[in-house]
Amino acid sequence: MNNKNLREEVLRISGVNPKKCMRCGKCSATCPAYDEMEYHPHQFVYMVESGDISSLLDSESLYRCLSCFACIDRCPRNVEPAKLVEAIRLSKIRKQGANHMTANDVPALLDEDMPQQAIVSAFRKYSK
Amino acid sequence: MQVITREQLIEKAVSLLAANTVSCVLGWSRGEFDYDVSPAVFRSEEEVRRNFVWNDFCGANMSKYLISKASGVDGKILVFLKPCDTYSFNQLLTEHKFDREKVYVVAVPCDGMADFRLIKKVCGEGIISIDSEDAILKVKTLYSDSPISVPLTDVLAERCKNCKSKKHVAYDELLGEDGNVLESGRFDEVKKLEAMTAEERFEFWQNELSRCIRCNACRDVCPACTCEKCVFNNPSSGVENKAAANSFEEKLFHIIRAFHVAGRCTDCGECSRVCPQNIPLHLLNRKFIKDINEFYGEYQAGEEIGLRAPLTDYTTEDIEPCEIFHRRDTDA
Amino acid sequence: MQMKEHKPLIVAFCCNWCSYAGADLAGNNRLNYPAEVKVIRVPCSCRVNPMFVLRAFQRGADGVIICGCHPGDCHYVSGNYYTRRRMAMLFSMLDYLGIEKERTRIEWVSAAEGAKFAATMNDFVETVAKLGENKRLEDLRCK
Amino acid sequence: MQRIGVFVCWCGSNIAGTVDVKAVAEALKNEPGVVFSTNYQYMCSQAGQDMIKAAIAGHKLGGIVVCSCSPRMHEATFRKTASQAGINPYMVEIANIREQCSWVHKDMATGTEKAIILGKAAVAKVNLNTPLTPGESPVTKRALVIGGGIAGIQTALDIADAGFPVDIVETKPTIGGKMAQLDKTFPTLDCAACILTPKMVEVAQHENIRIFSYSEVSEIKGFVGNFDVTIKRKARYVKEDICTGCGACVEKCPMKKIPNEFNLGMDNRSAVYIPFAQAVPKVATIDPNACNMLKNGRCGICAKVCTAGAIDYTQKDEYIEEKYGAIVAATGFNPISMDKFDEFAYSQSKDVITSLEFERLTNAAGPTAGKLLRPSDGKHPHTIVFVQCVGSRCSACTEKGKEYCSKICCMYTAKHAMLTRDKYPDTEVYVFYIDVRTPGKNFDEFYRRAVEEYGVNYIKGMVGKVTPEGSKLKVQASDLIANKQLHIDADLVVLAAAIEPDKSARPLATMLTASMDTNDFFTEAHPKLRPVESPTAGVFLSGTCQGPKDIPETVSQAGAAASKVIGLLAKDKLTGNPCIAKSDEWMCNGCSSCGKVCAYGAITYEEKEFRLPDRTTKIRRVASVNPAVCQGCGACTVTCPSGAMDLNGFTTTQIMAEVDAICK
Repeated sequence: MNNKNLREEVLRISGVNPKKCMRCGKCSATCPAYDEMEYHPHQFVYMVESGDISSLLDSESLYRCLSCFACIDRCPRNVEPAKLVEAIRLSKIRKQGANHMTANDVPALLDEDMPQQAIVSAFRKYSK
Repeated sequence: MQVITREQLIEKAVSLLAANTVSCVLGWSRGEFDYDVSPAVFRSEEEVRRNFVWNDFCGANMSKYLISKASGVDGKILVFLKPCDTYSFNQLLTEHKFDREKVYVVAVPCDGMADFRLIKKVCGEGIISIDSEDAILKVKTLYSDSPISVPLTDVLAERCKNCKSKKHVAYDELLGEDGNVLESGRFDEVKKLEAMTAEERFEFWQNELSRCIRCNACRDVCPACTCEKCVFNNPSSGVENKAAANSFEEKLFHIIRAFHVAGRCTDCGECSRVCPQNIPLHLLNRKFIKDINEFYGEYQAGEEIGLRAPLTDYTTEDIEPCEIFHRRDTDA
Repeated sequence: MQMKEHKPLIVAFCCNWCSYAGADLAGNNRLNYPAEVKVIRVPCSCRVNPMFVLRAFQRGADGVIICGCHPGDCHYVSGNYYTRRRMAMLFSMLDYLGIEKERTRIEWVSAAEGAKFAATMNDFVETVAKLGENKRLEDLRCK
Repeated sequence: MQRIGVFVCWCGSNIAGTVDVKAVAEALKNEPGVVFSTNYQYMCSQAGQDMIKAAIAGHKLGGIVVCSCSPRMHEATFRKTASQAGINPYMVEIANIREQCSWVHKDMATGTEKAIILGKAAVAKVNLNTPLTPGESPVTKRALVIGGGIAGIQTALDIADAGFPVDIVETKPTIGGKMAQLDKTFPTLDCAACILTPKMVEVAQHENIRIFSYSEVSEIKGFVGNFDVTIKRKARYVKEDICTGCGACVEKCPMKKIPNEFNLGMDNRSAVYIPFAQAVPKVATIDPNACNMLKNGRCGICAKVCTAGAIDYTQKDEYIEEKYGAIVAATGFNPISMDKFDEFAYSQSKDVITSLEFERLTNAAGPTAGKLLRPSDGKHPHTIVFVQCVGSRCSACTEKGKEYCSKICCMYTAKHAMLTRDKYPDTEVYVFYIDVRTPGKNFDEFYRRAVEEYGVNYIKGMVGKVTPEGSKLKVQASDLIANKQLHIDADLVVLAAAIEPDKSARPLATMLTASMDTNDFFTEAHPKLRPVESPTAGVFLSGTCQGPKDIPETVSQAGAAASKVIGLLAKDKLTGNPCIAKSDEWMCNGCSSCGKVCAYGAITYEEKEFRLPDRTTKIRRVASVNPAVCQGCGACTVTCPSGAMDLNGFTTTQIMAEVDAICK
């Protein structure tokens, strides 16, 4: 799948229009996991817009997002960066084909520091 | 069989007359046969008891009669309205057609009205009486010894099969229980036509509209047609035409009529009910209603008093006329 | 089939402030378009009654086009917004009745768009010419 | 049937080159009504016009068709010619055979054929023309300005200086508006009071201006040149003409704990108050919600201390009616509510303030006498964070923010940052911005000075979260250029709140039948060419009620609105365009659809009594068109199902006649 198709896929899954972004950076300003990330929320939006999905797919940043949705709540333009993150996670899973985790694999990977929300979201994702 | 009985309505009318709440009653009056019910004004208890009817043939929408009847009365006029009639009632008030203060509305629940033409199809000619009990019609004809039983659901009028709402949107007093707005399949026929090719549609309408005899019944019964003088009757309008002289003018009349009521039509279906030629005129109005819903958002004329009709409104982002076909072509 | 050289008759309703001026500009710039196009001047596209459109078809027009200011630029603030709704309704209805949808068109032409006016007319005449004579909506008495 | 003359112009070879003008004149001779037809080289020349005049006289013509260039060129010329020859100017029709025929077609046969058809259409139309006379209406030579801020003040002064009486209606006890609350003004840094208060005094002393302060417009009827306005003068319980503004009552009033609106609630005032020292009119007002005397009948101290005897507890709201020829809306703006912006902790911390509150904090007449002190503890703040675009450019949630750019925030924030660094060089100042927008004379230079000379830290990015922690405000923000998330311990956070039109604008627009956009800004008659007029004739727009503006822009728009008002009031009579809608009352059924599509509010409805042929009478609701207001677009004519509404000069039958002639 080339970049353009990847981009389309991410846009379709997320339902987000990154063109609405006016580059204010409030998403990154509000992000509690900012320092953990290689690519920050505003960069996510910009990279999806410019089609640089493969860097995002390969980045650990993808799993640093806590899905707290602060960025969605605060964005003045309704761009919804967290939905892009989620969409790229899904694309990554789709690329992995049948190799992805099952719900049974999740408990083994849990550690104490993991936020509740991430655990719930992991179960939700892998139990489908 | 309707849930509310004729007797209940008569008692209601009589008591309101007796209490001087109203000075006359607008309702359905007995005709020669059970099925030819017509609208009438009753002025006394005696008249009401003798001629008032409420059966499966009270399809007539009483709202429009208020325009002429509400202004002349001393005190108030009582009117019985079925759910679909109340939408027309509100729409007429939106257009300032009569004084709300002059009218006392009693809302009557309705299980749908029978289409006499369908009964005739089932039972043949020579119908002398029709009684109904528990949603079964007992039809006596000249040619059969025993009454023929027909379930009401088999002979419901098209508009009642596709009833859009059992909810009354206006009343002073409600008899029985109020229903809800329904999900109806009323646009199915329109969709079927839209799916045809242009040639097929042209054939269809040519066939239907060429039967028009320009009796103007559709116009005269329509609660949205309330002009002092119709453009088609007005010599100075430039389009006066009292009888269609050719196939174009049949269309002209019906397109313009549908356009004039677009956004104001409540889809009461009276036009098709009264058409002596059985032309499905409601399909024109429903096309406009469907288009309005699709292009400008769901809109039900008469839902509330004072709504701004879609054709007297706009948004800066409205769909372009060229887009509508594009959208349809890509949807198909 | 009598496809050879049917000259379609086109009625164009143009609003005084934008499209009629656009048509004038096409003239000033000597931009050719077919003589089959006849312009009727109206103050605003919202003056165009659906009855006028039907009347044109009735009397033998093969295509009707309505031109107005671009949405948002109406000289009368909101006239063309109403036109847009009315004509969307009318065109959709004509299509529903089986009249070829290509015979009706609405186009926003500003006073500066002489070239667009000419191009639109060229294109419209060509489209309508392909459809041939308007048989479905024509008053035979008047021919 | 009219007696019609046809005049075909050659326009040198412009027309005659592609159109056989003689053939056109000849062909049109046979059209119904045509009694005379000719052609000439230049119809618009004096000789051509004389020829038309001679023909009108000689052939007793009732109407003429000129086949020539576009009516946009010479319709006015030929109408004048017709008028000089004694026929109604509206009995002239032009067939455009140059721009829309000879110039766009190459072939003589085609051109001639089309020219004949265009001529026929014009003849068909003239046959149905009727003489039209423009309506006239008188003009009341007095203007009403609604709103007494800088916009209203400037408009009123300009109109009054031109010699016309003006009334200003202001809801607050004093005129002055938002500008009176400001400290300094960008980019020159003049003190706002120093330039505004002389204007306020000028207003008060102007013989042509009356100020109705503490008043509201409660009803507007009528139309351009003839508005009837009812003004509600709220009871201020002080006789305005007697009060000297000495302030004795204010000083002695025991109710001292009322939040002071003028200082945005950052300090208190008394129940009887004068908003600020330079208030105009400088009279006291009693706040009925706070005054013990008015609430419980106990106290009465102010009446005792008032030596002038101006206090009157029995005063009632008073309604006055006045006639006006023109109305100017100058209702101004307010900063939006910050209540919904939880992330900035505005409602949690006193030290998170809006920019307007900052203005009061730095104003010498403000609650801190101009010293920049934190509202919470009165200490000097050392780190100040300014956040721009709070609620501006926000399309996500209409309840929270506004989609538009508020326009003034970039500049006043630069001003605040600069002044802070100027007065208190020990403070660290951060400005978080999305874009810095500085189009305007000396604006960008001003902003650059703030950065380069005053060392303000401009950071491209946004503040995401403010958390009060102890005496500090933890500010979490992004620096997009460094690609870092910043954490700043601030002492004061200043929010550049978006501005929105004053709440009084919407009901006013309804009264004026003036249109508004979705943001409740007044709509202009034309966004480019008529920016200070409302589509409703006789209603003009001044200042921020039309859109976000800074002071110089407001003042220039105020002047422009005034010049439009002066232009209107200078006329004794208004002559209308006769090509307007007319309603046939006998056919109108009062459905009121036409009124809904009229952008000008020209259509009104009345109950009218009709005598019927059977000698009975009937009362019906019918539409009537105000000729002074109607602009003649024709939107109503198509909305009217019965065809009762028609448009003079472009009647339904005329247009259909043209269609018929073309399609024949």
